[in-house]
Order: sequence, then C-alpha cells, then structure tokens
Amino acid sequence: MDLNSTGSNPSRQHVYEVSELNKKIKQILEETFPFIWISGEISNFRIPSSGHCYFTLKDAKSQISAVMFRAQASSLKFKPEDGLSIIGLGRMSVYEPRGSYQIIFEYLEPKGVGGLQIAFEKLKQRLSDEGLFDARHKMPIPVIPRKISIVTSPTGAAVRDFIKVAQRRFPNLPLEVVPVSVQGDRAPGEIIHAICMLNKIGTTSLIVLARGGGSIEDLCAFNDEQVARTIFSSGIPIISAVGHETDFTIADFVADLRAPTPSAAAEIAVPSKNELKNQLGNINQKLYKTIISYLKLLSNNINGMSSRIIHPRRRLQDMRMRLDDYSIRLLSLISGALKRKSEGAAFRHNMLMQVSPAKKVVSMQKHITTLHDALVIHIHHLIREGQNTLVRQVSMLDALNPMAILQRGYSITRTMPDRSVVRSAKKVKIDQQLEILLGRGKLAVTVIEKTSAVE
Amino acid sequence: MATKVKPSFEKAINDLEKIVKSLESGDLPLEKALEKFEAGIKLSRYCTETLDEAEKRVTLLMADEMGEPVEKPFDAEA
Amino acid sequence: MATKVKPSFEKAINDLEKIVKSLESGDLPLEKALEKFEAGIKLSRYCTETLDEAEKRVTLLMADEMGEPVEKPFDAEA
Amino acid sequence: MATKVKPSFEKAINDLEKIVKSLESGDLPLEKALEKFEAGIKLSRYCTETLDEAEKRVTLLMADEMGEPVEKPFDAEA
Amino acid sequence: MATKVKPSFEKAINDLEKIVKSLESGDLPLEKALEKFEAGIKLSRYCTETLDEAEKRVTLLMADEMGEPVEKPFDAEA
Amino acid sequence: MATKVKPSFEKAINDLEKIVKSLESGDLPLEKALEKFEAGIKLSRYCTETLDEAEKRVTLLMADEMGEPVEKPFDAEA
Amino acid sequence: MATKVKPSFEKAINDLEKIVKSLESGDLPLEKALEKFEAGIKLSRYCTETLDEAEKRVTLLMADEMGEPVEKPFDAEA
Repeated sequence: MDLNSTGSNPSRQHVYEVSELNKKIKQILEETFPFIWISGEISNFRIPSSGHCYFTLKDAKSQISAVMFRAQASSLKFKPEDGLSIIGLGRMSVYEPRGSYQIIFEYLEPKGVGGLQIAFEKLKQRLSDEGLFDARHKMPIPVIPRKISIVTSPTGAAVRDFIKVAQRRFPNLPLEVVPVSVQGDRAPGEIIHAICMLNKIGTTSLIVLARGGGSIEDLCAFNDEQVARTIFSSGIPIISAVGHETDFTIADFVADLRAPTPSAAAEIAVPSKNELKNQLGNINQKLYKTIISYLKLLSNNINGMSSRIIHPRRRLQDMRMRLDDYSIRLLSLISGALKRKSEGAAFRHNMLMQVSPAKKVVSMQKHITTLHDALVIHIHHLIREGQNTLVRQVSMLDALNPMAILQRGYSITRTMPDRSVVRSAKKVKIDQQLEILLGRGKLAVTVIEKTSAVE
Repeated sequence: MATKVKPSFEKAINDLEKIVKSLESGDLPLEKALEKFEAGIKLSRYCTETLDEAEKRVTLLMADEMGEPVEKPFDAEA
Repeated sequence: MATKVKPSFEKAINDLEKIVKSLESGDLPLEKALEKFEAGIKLSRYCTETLDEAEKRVTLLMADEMGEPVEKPFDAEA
Repeated sequence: MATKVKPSFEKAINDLEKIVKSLESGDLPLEKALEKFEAGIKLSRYCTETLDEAEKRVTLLMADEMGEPVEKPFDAEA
Repeated sequence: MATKVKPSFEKAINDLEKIVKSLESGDLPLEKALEKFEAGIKLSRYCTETLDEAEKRVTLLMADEMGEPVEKPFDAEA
Repeated sequence: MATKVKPSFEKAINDLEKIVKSLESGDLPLEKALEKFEAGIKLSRYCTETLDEAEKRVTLLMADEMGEPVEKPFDAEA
Repeated sequence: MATKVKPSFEKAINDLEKIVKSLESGDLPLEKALEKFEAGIKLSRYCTETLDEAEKRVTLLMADEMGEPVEKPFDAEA
C-alpha cells in the first residue's frame, strides 16, 4: 500500500496512462457516435492488397480518415473514386495503438438526386412540415432490447442477414420474425397490421422494419403515408432497414433510426454482448480499484498519522536528564554551602583561638613577676642602706667613746651616787664613797685622806 | 433482482458509473463509501444478470384463424 | 470496539490528526502529552481496526462477485 | 503523592529549577539554604516518581499496542 | 540546643566575629576578655553543632532520595 | 579572695606599679616603705591568683572545645 | 622599745649623727660627753632593732608569698 506513486499530484486526481486515455477516448467516441450519417467528398481513395478501401472524406473546412472493409465494399452499387460526393453510414472507431480515429463505413451512396418522384418529394415535404421527421419525436433505441421484432419477409435474405448479425452480437437476445409482404399491394396493410399488433402485445422493445432493397417501385410500401404514420405513432422504437439501392424512403425519415441494410440494422439494434460485458467488466474493475485505492489511501493516512504520534520517550529522557542535572547541582550546592559555612566557622574559631586571653595572661604574669621582683629588690635595698648608715654612725660613735683614755691608765673618779666627776680633792670628804672608772672595769672606794693640790 | 419494475440496464450502468465517480472523488466517509461500494456490487451483479437473463430463441409471430397472434419457432436457416 | 455508539471513522481520523498536530507542536505539558499520546494510540488502533473490518467486508463482497472466495486480501495495485 | 491536587510536572520541575538558581545565586542563610534544599529534594523525588509513572504508562500502552487487544471501551474525545 | 528560639547560624557567626574583633583590639579588661572569649567559644561550638545537624539533615534527605519512597505527603509550594 | 567586691585586675596592677615606682624613688621613710612593700606584695599575690584563675578558665574552655561537648545551655547574647 | 610613740628610724639615725658630731667637736665636758655617748649607744641599739624587725617583716611577707596562703583580708588601698 504505497501512496507515493502519485507523486505530488493531489491523491484524488487520476493520472492517466496513455493507453488508458486512448481507451477512454475510444470508448467515448464509439459510444457517442455508434452509427452516423455523414456526407463529404472522397479523396485519396486507395485499395491495398487486403481489398479494404481507404480514403479521406472531406468538406471545405475539414477532413476525416475513412475505411470501408472488403465485405461491405463488395456490395457497393457504384465505384467510389476521388472527387465523388457521397453520403454514408458509419461508426467512429479509434485505433488505439496510434491514437488515431477514423470512420468505418457500412454503407455508401453517391450524393445527388436520381429519379425521385414528385409524389415522394411532396409527401416527404408534407410529413416533414407536419413534424413527423422531427428529431424530438425520435425514441431512443434501447441498449439491450428484451426482444426485437423484425417485420419483414420471412423468406428474404434480409431476415437471415439480420438474424445472423444479431446472434453474433448478442446470442441470447430473443428475436421474433413478424412475416409481412414487403412489396405489392398488401404490403402496406400487413406492415401496418404487424406494427399495431406488436404495439398491442407490447412484449417487444424494438421493431426493425426490413427489406432487402429494390427499385423505387419495389419500395412503395415504405413510402406509403399510412405506413409512415403508423411508424410515427408506434410506442415501440422502430428502425428502418430498407435496402440501400436508392436514397431514403419515407419510412427511413419517420423511423426512429435508419439503417441502410438489415445487417446494419442488426449492428445498430443489437448491442455487442461482449462489448457490454467488457464495459461492465471495466466499470467493475474501476469500482474495485477505486474502493481499494480509497481504502489504501485511508490506510496510508492512518499509518502516516500513527507513525507521527510522537512517543514521549525522548521527552521523558530529556526530563530525566534535566532532573538529574538539578539533583546533582542541588547536592553540590548544598554541600558547597555547608563547606563554605563550615570553613567560615572554622576560620572564626581559629581567630578566636588566636585572640584568646591566654597570651595576655602569660604576659601579665611576667609583668607581675617583674613588679614583684622590683618590690623585693627595693625593700631590701632600703633596709641595707639603713644598715649601712647605722654601721657608719655606730663606728664613729665607738671611736669617740670618752672612756677610751682610761685604756692608757687614766681613771675617772666620780662621786656616788650622783656620779659627778671629781676634779679636786677639795671636793671630797673623808669617808665619802667614790667610784673610780678604770680602763677595764671600775672600783668603788672610800676616801681615806685627801691632799689638796699646791696652787 | 426480480423487482416489479426492473431498472433498465442503461440506468443500472449509469448508476454504477455514478457510484464509481463518487468513490473516485475520494471525499466520502468510509461508511458511505462502503455502502456505495456494496450498492455498486449489487448493480454490477444486476447488470450481469440482465445480460445473461434472456434465452436464445428466434420465433415467428403469426395470427391464427381468429386473428390472435401465435408464436411458432422460426428456422433461420430455412 | 463493541461500544454502543462508535465514533465515525472520519471523526476518529480527525481527532487523531488533531492529536498528532498538537503533539508535534511540542509545547504540551508532560501530563497533557501523555494523555494525547494515549488517546492517539487508541484512535490509531481504532482506525486500523475499523479499516481492517472495511477491507474484510470489501474482500467478502468481491469474493461473492467473483464466484469463489478470494484468499488474498488486497493486492492494491490491481 | 496521594494528595488530591497534584502539582503539574512542569510546575514542579520549574520550581526545582528556581530553587537550584536561588541556591546558586549566592549565599543564603543556612536555615534558608537547608529549607530550599529539602524542598528541592522533595520536588526532585516527586518529578522522578511522576516520570516513572509516565514511563510505566507509556510502556503499558505500547505493550497493548503490540500485543493483545484492549478491552476498555474507546473514548475518542481525548 | 533545644531552646525554643534558636539564633540563626549567621547571627551566631556575626556575633562570633564581633567578639574576635573586640578581643583583637586587645584593650579589654581581663575579666571582660575572659567573658568574651567564653561567649566566643560557645558561639563557635553552636555553629559547629548547627552545621553538623545540617549535614545530618542533608544526608538523611539524600538517603531518602536514593532509597525507599517517603510517606509524607508532598507540598509543592517550597 | 572571697570579698564581695573584687577590685579589678587592672586597678590592682596599676596600684602595684605605683607602689614599685614610689619604692624606686628611694626617699620613703622606712616604715612607709615597709607598708608599701606589704601592700605591693598583697597586690602582686592578688594579681597572680587572678591570672592563675584566668589561665585555668581559658585552658578549660579550650579543652572543652577540643574535647567533649558541654552540657550547659547556650546563651548566644554574649 | 614598745613605747606607744616610737620615734621613726630616720629621726633616730639623725639624732645619732648629731651626737657623733658633738662628740667629735671634743669640747664637751667629760660628763656631757659620757652622756652623749651613752645616748648615742642607745640610739644605735634602737636603730639596729628597728632594722632587724623590718628585715624580719619582709622575710615573713616573702615567706607568705612563697608558701601558704594568707588569711588576712586584703585591703587594696595601701
């Protein structure tokens, strides 16, 4: 199921293959122009070894390729040649391999009036004026008639030709032969009766009025006014198939369709079953192809869309990575913050330790010791000085001791008890108690005698 | 297929073609498309049956003594 | 599949397309994206199943038409 | 996890990002930093759980997709 | 540690720094210096303990993170 | 030592210094000098004791810091 | 020695000096000289004792310092 084969073309636009297009054109052309009457001038006429006639039909403005196969050409009553104007019945055909189209003639006749009777022309004119030939009155020929009734002589070649062609094209199509005289006095009545009867029975869906051809006298039943009116009023479509020797009969004009010959009528009236089957087959194919490609388109749509449903995996993975990143950063940030704060705290702690009063205490202790030592030194110094001063004075005092003279044998006599120094004997009395100080020790004496000094 | 009023082969083919066209347009909802397809299949079958329906025969339509139409087999090879 | 009211295939495919677009736009919150993803998967599955069923139906109809049953589902490029 | 109104995953991861940024932006007081960290850890855990859940859900869906058909009725309105 | 209102870590650090500065100036009476030093020691210890606690809390949270799921409901508004 | 109002360490050291200076000057009567000396000795002793005590306290605080945690509640406002 | 009002060491030394000077002059009657000398001896003895006492007191204070703590309350205002 691959949609991409249509390229950039919007998927709904059908892309034709060449053969497909030609086939389609063939179909359209052949369906649109199954049998047509056409007039023109023959040119470039040639008959190769195959015996088929090839020529170009043209008018003043345009031209078309034409062919008439050997079988049909052999029954021509005149010799076609370049420059001849003709009227013919043919069907359009497309030659697919070349993409060219052409017209395949079933019947040709020289253009130009032969010996037409005045009456014929008058009648034709009258009926035409009445509108009997108007296209709007022509009934469509059913594609598949349920039954075809051939109003003709049961013994002529016409009926056999018709049946042969009809059975070739659609073998199981019911055919009904309604025997009538096709010439002579009884002919118009029988033809009228047959058409009326068929209309009354109403089981047939197409009437073919056929005759093997003949002179204008032979064909008078087909130029009969009553016959024409009966044809006109028939509720069942009628194809006229009167021999091709002359120009048209009145019946040809009033019939819903004119065939140049009975076998041509069969070609026109009887669809080719194979073609229909092919057509049906083609349509069926299209139906299948279309539904299948439609389903395929939907399937491709869904597959395409489904494949575009974005799986969230990538997104989930992205989110996980982002989340991991945050988690890692979160942890490293908090660790960093804790570390920084911890370092800050440790730093301050160390500072605190450095400025602890311990040092101050030590230095103060030293200071105190110094002061204390100074204190001791100074007091000792002071005391020692006092002692020195004292020693000096004491030694001087010792040297000045008034008793020192006694050491040389002198002595001091003092009265007792008042201890006044006795300098003259006169000052003492006998028996007076005296004290004599010696160099070493002292004596207590009593005055026994006294001698006064010679003055 | 045996409906009272049978549609003509042409109508059936036309309808079938319309169905194909509408399917080709591609803008039918799936359900609708399936329905159309089914209808198409039925039409196609109907067409086939229509083609094969009739039997091969050639008859001769005559009027009897009373003037009533009578069918007789016709021998084309006569 | 057996719900009373089945959403139409077209609605489902439209919804799927919307979901795909909104997922592609890429600016859905995660929760929303997950929901969309889930819904998308389900829609895709639903569509596939519906289509499978349709294909089966077509195959069946074609088999009837052709006579004997066809085994191959589709060779699309017929 | 079982709170009524779960914060959206995007809100949570954005909040986490803000927390990381505010921690990065500079020196928060210790208490504040710890609070932020705790909130961040919780958000991170919440996000991880949400992601795990989401992954499980997706895995399950894909398993369904690949494996047996699902029974749950289908709700197209995603 | 179990006082109702714990001083913030940063306040403690600031106070500690002020103490260090006033001790550095060196012209405090001995008694005052001793008091300040003692207060400083206590602050430093408080800081250390607060940090230890913080570290423990972080470790615990990380363990939760790495290990089993937590039961406490999650409050997204950090 | 157990007097209610202890003189400040700094006053004591000042007084001691003055005493040393006045002794240094050398022109004090002996009695006065002895009195000063005695006062000086006492001041010196007081200072030494105060310092010893301070040393012990600092040592203790630093030991606590290094060693086991202290039980006393912490008063941050130094 | 234990008179209420003890003469100061300095006065005693001065008096002693004066006695020495007057004895040196040599023009004192013997009795006077003897008196002076005797007074000088007494002064010298007084000075010696005072100094001894001072030394003892210092030694005592130092011993206190080195040895056991002192019981006497300390009066900082020397």
